[in-house]
Amino acid sequence: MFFGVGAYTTAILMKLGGWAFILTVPLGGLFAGILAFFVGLPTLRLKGSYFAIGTWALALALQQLALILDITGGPDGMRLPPYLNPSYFYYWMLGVVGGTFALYWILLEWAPFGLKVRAIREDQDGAMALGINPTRVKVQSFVLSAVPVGLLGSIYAYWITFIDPLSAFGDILTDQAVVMAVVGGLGTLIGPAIGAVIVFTFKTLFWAYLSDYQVLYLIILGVAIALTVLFLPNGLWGTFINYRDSSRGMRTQSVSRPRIDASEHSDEQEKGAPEHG
Amino acid sequence: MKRMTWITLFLALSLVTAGAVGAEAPVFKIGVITSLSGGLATGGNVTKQGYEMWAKRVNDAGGIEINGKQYPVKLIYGDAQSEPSQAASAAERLAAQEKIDFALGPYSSGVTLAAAPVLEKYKIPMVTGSAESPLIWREKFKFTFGTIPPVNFTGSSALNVIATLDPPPKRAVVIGSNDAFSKATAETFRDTCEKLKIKVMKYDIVPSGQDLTPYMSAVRAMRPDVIAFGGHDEELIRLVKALRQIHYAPKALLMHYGVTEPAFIEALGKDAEQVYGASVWTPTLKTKGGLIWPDAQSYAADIKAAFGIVPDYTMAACSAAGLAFQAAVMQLGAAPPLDEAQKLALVDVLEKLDIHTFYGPIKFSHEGEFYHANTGLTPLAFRSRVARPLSSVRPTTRRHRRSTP
Amino acid sequence: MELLPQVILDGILIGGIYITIAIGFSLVFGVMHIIDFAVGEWIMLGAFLGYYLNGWTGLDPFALLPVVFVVFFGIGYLIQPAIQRVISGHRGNPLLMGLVFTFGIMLIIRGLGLTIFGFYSRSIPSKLAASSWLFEKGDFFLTVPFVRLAGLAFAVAITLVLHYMLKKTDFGTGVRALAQHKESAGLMGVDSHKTNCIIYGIYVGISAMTGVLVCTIFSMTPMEGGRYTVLAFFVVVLAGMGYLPGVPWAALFLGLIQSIFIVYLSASYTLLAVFVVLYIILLISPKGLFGRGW
Amino acid sequence: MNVLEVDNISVRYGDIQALWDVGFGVREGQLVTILGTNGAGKTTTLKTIAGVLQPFSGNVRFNGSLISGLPAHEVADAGISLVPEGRQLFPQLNVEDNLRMGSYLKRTKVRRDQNLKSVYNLFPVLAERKKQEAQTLSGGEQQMLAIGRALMQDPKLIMFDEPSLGLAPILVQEVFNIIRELSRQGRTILLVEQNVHQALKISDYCYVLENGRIVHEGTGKDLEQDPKVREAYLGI
Repeated sequence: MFFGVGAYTTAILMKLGGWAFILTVPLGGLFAGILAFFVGLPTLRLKGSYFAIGTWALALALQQLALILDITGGPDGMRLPPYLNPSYFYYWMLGVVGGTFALYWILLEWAPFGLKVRAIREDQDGAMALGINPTRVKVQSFVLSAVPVGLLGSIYAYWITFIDPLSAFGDILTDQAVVMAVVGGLGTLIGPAIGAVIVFTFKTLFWAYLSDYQVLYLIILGVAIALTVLFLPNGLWGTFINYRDSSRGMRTQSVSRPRIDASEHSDEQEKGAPEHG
Repeated sequence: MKRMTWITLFLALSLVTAGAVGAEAPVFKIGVITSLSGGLATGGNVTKQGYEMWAKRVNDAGGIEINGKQYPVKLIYGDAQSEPSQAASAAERLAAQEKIDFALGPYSSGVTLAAAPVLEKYKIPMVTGSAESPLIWREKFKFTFGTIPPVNFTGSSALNVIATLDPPPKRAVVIGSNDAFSKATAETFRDTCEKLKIKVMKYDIVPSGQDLTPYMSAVRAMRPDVIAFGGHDEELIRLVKALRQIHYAPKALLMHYGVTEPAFIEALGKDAEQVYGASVWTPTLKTKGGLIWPDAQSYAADIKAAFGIVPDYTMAACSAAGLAFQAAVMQLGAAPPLDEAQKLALVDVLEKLDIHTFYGPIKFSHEGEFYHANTGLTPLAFRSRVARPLSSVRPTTRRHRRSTP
Repeated sequence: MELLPQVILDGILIGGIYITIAIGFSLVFGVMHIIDFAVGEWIMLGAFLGYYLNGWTGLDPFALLPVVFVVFFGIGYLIQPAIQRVISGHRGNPLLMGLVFTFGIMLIIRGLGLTIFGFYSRSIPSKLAASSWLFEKGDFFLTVPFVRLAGLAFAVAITLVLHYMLKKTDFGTGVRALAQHKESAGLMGVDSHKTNCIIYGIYVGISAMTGVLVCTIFSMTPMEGGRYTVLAFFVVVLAGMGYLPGVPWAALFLGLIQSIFIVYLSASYTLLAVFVVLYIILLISPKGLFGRGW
Repeated sequence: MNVLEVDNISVRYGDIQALWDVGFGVREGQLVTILGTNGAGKTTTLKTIAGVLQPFSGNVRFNGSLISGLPAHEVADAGISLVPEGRQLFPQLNVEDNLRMGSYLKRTKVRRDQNLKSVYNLFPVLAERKKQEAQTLSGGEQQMLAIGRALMQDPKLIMFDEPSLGLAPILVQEVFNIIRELSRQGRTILLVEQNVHQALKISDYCYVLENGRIVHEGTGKDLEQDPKVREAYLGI
């Protein structure tokens, strides 16, 4: 959802406003943040699956809006003047990703904000008793997770040079996020990364050598997901950690997997950036 | 956060994998970028079968003959997954890693619009056997060609036939599904109706996948003579069924795409009978071809033997796209792998190409709104199931064609 | 002409289809707390079984419903233990685990469907599909398509059968008990394993019958399951997750919104309206229209 | 002859062991009580007998046949019923459906109407609230419903898990009266309680559980006079 907002911000400003790309990127992030704020206030009252479905409905509504409006080009989408220099975008993305990592790291590990987030995740009532306003912190995290996604959306729009409602507000990457999360283990930082490597490698190899059996891809992916969930409920990384810990003689304990909180949901709801190019 | 990890990894991995290309016996490496999965997989696989058929026949004959030597073709697929971003990624991979000589194009305009600039960048010519949306040709990509004329070139032909019915239809309702191709079709229908002095009582673009029965109930109350619908095959089937269920038959039901498709006729059985549509090719068409297939009938027989289905015009256009490449590269006389100068020269040859195939003439337009689309063809109007041309070119279409050299 | 009666009727008929799409899904969530991502794929598989059975036997699709139900009841019954394994035991977040697992199942079924059935759209012919009642009196007119009416009748029948089963039979009381307190139900002698298998079988069976229905009224491709999954989701969320009595009303409500919007307001905005309405209802009453979900 | 024979069972929750070689027996027609503080393992013991939990070592026999390892619904079929701690009714089923759930098993279904009548006789208040959802009942009424539900199962052994927990003193007395009455009718009862005074008064034999192990046993009277028990549990 925020990805699409960023993408359309850049596309509309560049195409109709004649703005320079560099100027549109921060605005993409800004609008994503503003939207997250106004959306977050009401939706964060919803719990669990309702929150997921609420944001999902909203993303679909935005997609419909982009299909109908004239300013977005409707179903025809928008084409930007091509600037085909992958390394340019490479650095942009690296910058945003790196900056985000750094920011999150500082906020979550060093600033009091991280403590608040963890307090709410562990025990919302307890956190409230300590004077933490959970809604406020949730909205803050929601906005915080939306801004980088909006920035990436902006970059994506200019990189691919073509966006339409399907690609900007579609949900194909939701699936992949789930896959990564599960193969790699939820609630850990490294788990999803490992999942990403495996899925990416598998995809690349599959399309390179087995492209005649495209349908097989769905089946293999499905079987892989099903088997992982059945036999490695903690994901590959989580299982590894458990194994390591228990072999060190520590008490086996499942990797702490927090309930899906607001920021994680938002992350899974929107369209992510392209995964290979 | 996950997305960030994903991207960082992609960046790292793409650097690692970029180096791995091996040397093989000289073949024409042809990238096929099309949607093998996702929402457009049905159409995507039609294109795939069309390209495959061509490649198979070429390789059965030993390959494409260049200066007395034969070079086989190798198709390398890139799945666009019905997503523009995936199409761009696939194009990037095929161009940068697989070092393809040539590309055969996607199904659907969104995907084409995303893949084309990438191929421009790598200077790889592409002929697509699908993508009927006018949007593509308005962008004037130098390296992109198409064997099917855009829908604004072909779409009016069936309406022209309907206009000659007795008594002539006076009122029409035009509906389009909300995707690029269907919307363009509906726009063409609307404009042509106005030109033909058929009153458009209602014009709507509806979200795809809607149940149109309530809408049709309302339309029924207006009693139009013609219902014209721009949409993809499933939507057409649903619309026909909806009309059947509410027991309403307008004088003419007009659709652009799918009417000649075997799946459409099979799925609907008798219901499909009074549907009009336009097409550029059917297996019964009288054509004469030089390369591989002498006529439409032998092509249809080949497809039937290979896949057990009757080919539609998209499939034929895709095989014809292969033929266009084959003819051009033979004219050029360049053996694989093609270098950049040869690829540029190939574009020049394609621009001047004027050949006759089982599919009909292939001649790409040089300028105007049909830039690099095949305007050598004459659109035909069809009534479905009968699956034979009601009439060939109508006068207006001819004028239309002449106005765009 | 006066359109309103027709619009309302069409809305109700659409709603009828939505009932069958969502009711099994809601049942399974209510009893086992599984959000089954594969619901659309069961519908798709049912449609294709119906299509082929119709081709072989020439029987009307409505006559084939019991056969389809029995076949898919069996499939659901056999698959359930795997799902149970995923959502129980020492796993954090069983809801998400179940969701992801069924997502995998969905991919497998879709892949197999594409391999076996191909990419083309199929539709089951039925004599009912070509006839309708037509009332016309001055400005007033009403068309009642038989096949859709049959669909609505089927939806009502399914709803009543489920209602009877849950409220009037010992097995149904056991199912409700199991949904409300698993451990106590076991103490009362409810075999939760077997009961879950039966309920899941019933759900898969209903979904497959729904597939036959939509393939008769509309058409079906192996790619299309996802559309029905979305619909099932929306109806069930409107009704309140797992609150079965809410499903028929939520389905009719959704059908009416769609029908009214497409005719009176703007056809382009129909889907937008559906999403926005869903969103607003969630905000006003986070537990569905009746506030009874969880 | 012991109807219920618990033979050195040990039970774990994940890595935490809750019971260590707990063994005891209950004779036909006896009222046996297990006493213990919070977390001593009383509920775990009952749940293990009922088949909700499985011991990792040791056996449970009922009427001579092995029942440990059976799932809860089969243990229920064998004739053991548990009135669980905190009632654990089906909150959205009405009173009558809750009672009908007691005769879910084929074995008891035949006597459903008869049993319903006798439960309503025993607890007239339940008859008045037949159609009310269980969650709308008061604490005392809920406890009666839980007991009624167990009686509907035609049990050969009834187990009560802290039936007095969370009830007003006057209701506590009433619950114990009911249990005593059931015992007088000749039913075999296994009671788990923290309310030591009341429990000792009505039981034929008692076990004291501490940290998952049985540390004392004896008749109610014996234990009442045991100085250690008096100090630890009676606060004297």
